[in-house]
Amino acid sequence: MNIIIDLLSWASLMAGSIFLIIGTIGLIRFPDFFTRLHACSVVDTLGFILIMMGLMLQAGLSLVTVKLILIVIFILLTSPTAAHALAKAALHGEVKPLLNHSGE
Amino acid sequence: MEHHLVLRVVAKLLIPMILIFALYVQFHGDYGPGGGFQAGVIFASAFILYSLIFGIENARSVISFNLLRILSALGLLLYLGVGISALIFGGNFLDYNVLASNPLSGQHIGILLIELGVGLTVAAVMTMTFFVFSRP
Amino acid sequence: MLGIAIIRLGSLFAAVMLTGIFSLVAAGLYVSMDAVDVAFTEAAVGGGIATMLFLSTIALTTSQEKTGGEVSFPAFFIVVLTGIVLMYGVSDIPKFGDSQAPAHQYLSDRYVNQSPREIGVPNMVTSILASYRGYDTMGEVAVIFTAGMGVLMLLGRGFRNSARRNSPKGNSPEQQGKVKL
Amino acid sequence: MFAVTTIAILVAMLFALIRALLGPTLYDRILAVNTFGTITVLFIGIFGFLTERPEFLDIALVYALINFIVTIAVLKFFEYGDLGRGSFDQQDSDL
Repeated sequence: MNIIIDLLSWASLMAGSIFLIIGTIGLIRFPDFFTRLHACSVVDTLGFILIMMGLMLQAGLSLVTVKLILIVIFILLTSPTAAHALAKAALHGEVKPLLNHSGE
Repeated sequence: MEHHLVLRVVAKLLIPMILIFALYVQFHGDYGPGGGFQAGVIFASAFILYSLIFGIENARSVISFNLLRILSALGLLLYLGVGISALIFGGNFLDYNVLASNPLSGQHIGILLIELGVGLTVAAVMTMTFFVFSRP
Repeated sequence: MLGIAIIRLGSLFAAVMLTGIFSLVAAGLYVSMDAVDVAFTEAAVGGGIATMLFLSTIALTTSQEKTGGEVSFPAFFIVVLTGIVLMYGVSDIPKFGDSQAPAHQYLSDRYVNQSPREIGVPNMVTSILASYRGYDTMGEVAVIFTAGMGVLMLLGRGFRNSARRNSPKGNSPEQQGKVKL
Repeated sequence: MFAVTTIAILVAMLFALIRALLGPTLYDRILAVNTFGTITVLFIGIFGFLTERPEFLDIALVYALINFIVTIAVLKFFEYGDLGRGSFDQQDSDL
């Protein structure tokens, strides 16, 4: 039983790390602001939730898990809101999306 | 920020959580990390978030400027008052052992009151500074 | 490296953003050194409040750094000399976690051993700050209070009747919005 | 296991830092700071488990909170030019 939980948490931690790295590589490599915002959402949702799930499996049922759940709820509320406000402000500002209709 | 509907709704959800968390930090400072100073800052940041999203005039109608001034002085006075009450009960200045029948609970009460004073002063001064700095 | 970038940037907005990141990194360092309370304070104050106060200061003043005149060489020399002296002084400070350091000889022994019995509060930082160092903390609170009063005296002139001063214009969009609401 | 994740988080922090230093527009920098804050929350959580002192999670919670407030403050500053503007003065078009 213990081994199963360890394996599960290991898998979710690894998957979360991979998503984290992928998201931040996208943050560097993508060409304009809005696509970078898109890449960041991978970090904020998938990477974050997977790593936190791994930690929760490790912690078991305790106060730590409650705090972790609180953090996850907090991030899930704030991070899309911040991204939304950011995109809106950028669109109001001078940044225009890099549109490519020709398909290159 | 009239048209930021998402922000307003999320802020309405978040601000009570932040205030509860600040109270937790304030009174849990004996057991975990935290204490008066940090709790005061978190408290102030809740008010700052409110005034960012709903406008500083509304924030000032929630918590008026005179109240902030009174609170900031009240925190320091609470601190001093604990010290002087220790004097009255027959100990040294800021010696909490005499505040209750046994020294340990006396220390507990003293530390709790003092952290409360620190938190009040810090929260009031931070909010006041923000109001003054970013007046429209 | 981050500090150099902060100095070199002409645009003050970007410098403020980098200052926020810098204080996050500093708090991470404190966490790895086990100084939980310091990291807590750094996260809350350095990352949050200080950034916001910087921003509102920029709003009150200008957003671009003024490029100064020519470099004064005596001043530069003095700064470099002081830096070298300070570096020399750092080599005399005991190593991090050294058990032979002067502060660990008798004081922290007493705190670590006696604090649970004398104070009865599990978090030792709180007990030291609030009980053993009560006078110092009182001084800090007084300093914060005085600083707030100083800011109020410098910037808060006419703050209370600013709303009344703005209102006779009547035609401002604020007034219209207020009526609508 | 935790060590591998910590290394991944540190690499991700480095990437976000590079974006914050490069950042052609200011919004890129804000985005990088926001992402950096999220990754820092993760880092503190992982580090608490690595050193087996899970009370670090309080700090992580404060980070998440402060990060959000700073992002909103910076955005409001860039959009309106100051922080104290009320909610009454918006006449421009909604999206």
